[in-house]
Amino acid sequence: MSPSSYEYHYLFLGIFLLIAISFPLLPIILARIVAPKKPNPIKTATYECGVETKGDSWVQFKVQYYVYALMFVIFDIEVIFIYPWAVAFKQMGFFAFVEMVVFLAILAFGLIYAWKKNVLEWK
Amino acid sequence: MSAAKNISQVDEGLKSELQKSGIFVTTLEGLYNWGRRSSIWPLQFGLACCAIEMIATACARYDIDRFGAGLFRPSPRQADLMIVSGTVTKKMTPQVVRLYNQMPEPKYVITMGACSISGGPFKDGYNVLKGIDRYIPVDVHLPGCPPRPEALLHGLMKLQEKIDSQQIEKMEWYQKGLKREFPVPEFGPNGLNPPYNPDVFQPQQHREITVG
Amino acid sequence: MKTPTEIKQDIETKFPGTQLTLEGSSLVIPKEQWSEIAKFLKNTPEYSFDFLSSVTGVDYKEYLEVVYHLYSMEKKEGPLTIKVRTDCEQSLVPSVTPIWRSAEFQEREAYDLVGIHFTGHPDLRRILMWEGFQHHPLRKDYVQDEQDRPVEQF
Amino acid sequence: MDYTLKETPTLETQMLEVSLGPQHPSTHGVFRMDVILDGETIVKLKPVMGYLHRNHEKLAENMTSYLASMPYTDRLDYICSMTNNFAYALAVEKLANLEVPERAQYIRIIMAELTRLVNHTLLIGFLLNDLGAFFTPVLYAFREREKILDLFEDVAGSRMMCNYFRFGGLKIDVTSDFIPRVRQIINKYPKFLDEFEKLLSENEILMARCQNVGVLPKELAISAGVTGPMLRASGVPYDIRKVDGYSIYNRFKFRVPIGEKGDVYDRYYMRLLEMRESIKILDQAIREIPDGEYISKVGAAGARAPRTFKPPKGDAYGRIEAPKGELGFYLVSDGTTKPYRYHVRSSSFINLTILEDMCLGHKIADAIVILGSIDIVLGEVDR
Repeated sequence: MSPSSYEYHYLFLGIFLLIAISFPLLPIILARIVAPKKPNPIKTATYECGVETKGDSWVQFKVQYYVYALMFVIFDIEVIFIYPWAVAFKQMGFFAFVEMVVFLAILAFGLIYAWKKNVLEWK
Repeated sequence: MSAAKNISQVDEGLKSELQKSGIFVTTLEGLYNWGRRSSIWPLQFGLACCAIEMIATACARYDIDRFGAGLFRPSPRQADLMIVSGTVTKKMTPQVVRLYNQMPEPKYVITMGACSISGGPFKDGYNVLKGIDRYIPVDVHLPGCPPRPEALLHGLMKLQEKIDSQQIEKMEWYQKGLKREFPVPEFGPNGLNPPYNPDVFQPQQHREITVG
Repeated sequence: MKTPTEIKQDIETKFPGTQLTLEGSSLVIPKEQWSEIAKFLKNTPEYSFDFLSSVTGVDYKEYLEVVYHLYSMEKKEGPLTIKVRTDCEQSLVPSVTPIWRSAEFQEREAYDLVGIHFTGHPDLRRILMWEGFQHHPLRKDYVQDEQDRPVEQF
Repeated sequence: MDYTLKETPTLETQMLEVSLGPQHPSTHGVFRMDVILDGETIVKLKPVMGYLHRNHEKLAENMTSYLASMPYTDRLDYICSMTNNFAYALAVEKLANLEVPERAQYIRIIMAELTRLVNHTLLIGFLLNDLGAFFTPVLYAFREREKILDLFEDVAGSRMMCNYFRFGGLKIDVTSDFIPRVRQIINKYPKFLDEFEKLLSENEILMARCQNVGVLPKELAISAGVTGPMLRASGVPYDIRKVDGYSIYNRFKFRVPIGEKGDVYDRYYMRLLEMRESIKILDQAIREIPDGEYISKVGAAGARAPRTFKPPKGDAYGRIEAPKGELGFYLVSDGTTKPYRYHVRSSSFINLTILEDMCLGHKIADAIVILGSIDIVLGEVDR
């Protein structure tokens, strides 16, 4: 696999991915091996400011939480699409710019619709 | 427990030689204890007047951050040092013991101020617990009412010395069968029952002093 | 501000048949008429005692006493001390929380520490001690738990 | 068959019961609120206290003398120990009608106003801490507090627990360089206040989070016995320094700031304005302080031999304008050296009665800010 061959570039990406994944996983695995484990019923009880928990936490919470999270996910994905475009913005010329503006307009329309249905207000 | 010097098999002369050429030699224990000693995260847990002095220690003038202990964690899950700063009343004791139980294993307790050591000036009160060491093991007793911020820093240094001298094999939380659970007392009609935790606290026997 | 003696005459003319006694500068009111007199003191524009500063329960061994300190915020007038007495066993005193909201916590504390039951209080529970505590610690005859008692100086 | 899209019934949601318990970063000590939440808005809020009930009143009755419970008053409101001593000394002086010499009166006023500066600065620091500016404003506040605590330490021997007042005067006279140092602090304090105000008062987040939050109407404030900056923020001009004119407050010219709406922003701004008024009082007090006795002859006898100090039979109620509100001591003496009944009317305890009324309908995050604006200290709440 000569340095200029096609796969070589992906090798770099592979190593980078490997390190990225090992950063979170390594401490977790290390902690699971090395950390002392002395569970007891009081320790594993849920912590609520020092007192026993009253009432159960599996309640029907308001639907607004769910809708708010949904709105966030939509616009988070939108940002992910903008990143690669922003990186190669210079080389791609005017056409890619117009295409991105159309993409943003469609999503902006969705935001206006949500705004009018006042999903964003928190009653 | 006397703070034994950090016994490492490498002799000092060789160590200082290598250090000159930039090579640092230490035992795994030395590294392990140095890591834990320099990053103790105290539990954000102020009871009374000593809490204000603890915050003053965390502030700019006395700066507990120089010892790595500046990050006060509100939740016991991420704390490894509980500074009991203030009067522990009988109504608060179950909460304190439950918080201590909920802290992950290498955990230490500093009883800051005379109140948490032995009830302090409020000892004769009907609602005051005569010292938190009746229910949980305490590592450093820090007298004073309130102890000055420098005294709290001194207490923290004493705790760091204690951590330095711990051997990995002999630490309690690594022993196999050891039960590290401290039962939470309940509220009785008169006070707390049980009045103290037998395997942590032995009341002094009132010896009759015969004169002459 | 009118002196306590004038207030005493004024109340006696307003509520015939009540025996008020004057102790020093404080007014002792029988507990039966206490809530009407309290409303009277608060609402008449001439007194307008709209600020109840402090409620204290005191145990005088033969009887229990509740001491009220009343001020007028509009007229910025000084304290009128009112004492209401009740026996030790039943210890019932009409509550003034509907009249002055500031009495809500203080009456609960007086109930908790001295054991005076306030009839008509929205939720009379213990405020400082835990629910299961069986005694009223500020009573003179309260004996502390064995391990709590101060060590006898020899 | 026509198909009508009915208004879908709002999904049936249950209430979540949460306890903002004794160990919580923003309850200013061990104070617990049992909150019932519908989503984020508060439906019911029950304060639970007593976690720091240290039996101050029972201990005072078993103490050997009146003076013996003076150091205990430091631990009542442990941020402003000088004003606690002031209130207790005033109550006993009213009980035993002792005279206090001129110089002692001036030094008492200076100490009380310095404590007010400390308390209000700390309050703004902790209020911003509750608002989310974690610990930066507290660092500024504690930097100023350290300077004033150095003064207390020189004069009274201890930073926080001063135990400096005696019945009829003070324990000891101030050091010679005390007055110049107080002048130094006063000259620099307005600059610090301007810096604080420039940072905070026009800050959009603070204004958005504090305005129209926890509004306290005037009538409810008066009927609930709320006193201090909270009461004046709701528009009631009631300051015990002006109403009672105790000690020698009538000699000083200072204004009492009044708020309009009584929301959290008014209460925050009230403390800033009160600090400027305290600086004015301190300024006048330093210029006019006379020489002379620091404790009256009768008081000195009592201070030196506290066990023989027997006030006459009877009862007395002395109150002062503590930084948090009206702090009163009700003492019943039966002629012996021990008080028969010793009751502390603490301002934080009574200011909490309307905590639920202010928090209903707000979000859970606003309840934390409202509690922060009430400025409670648990030593005084639970006594």
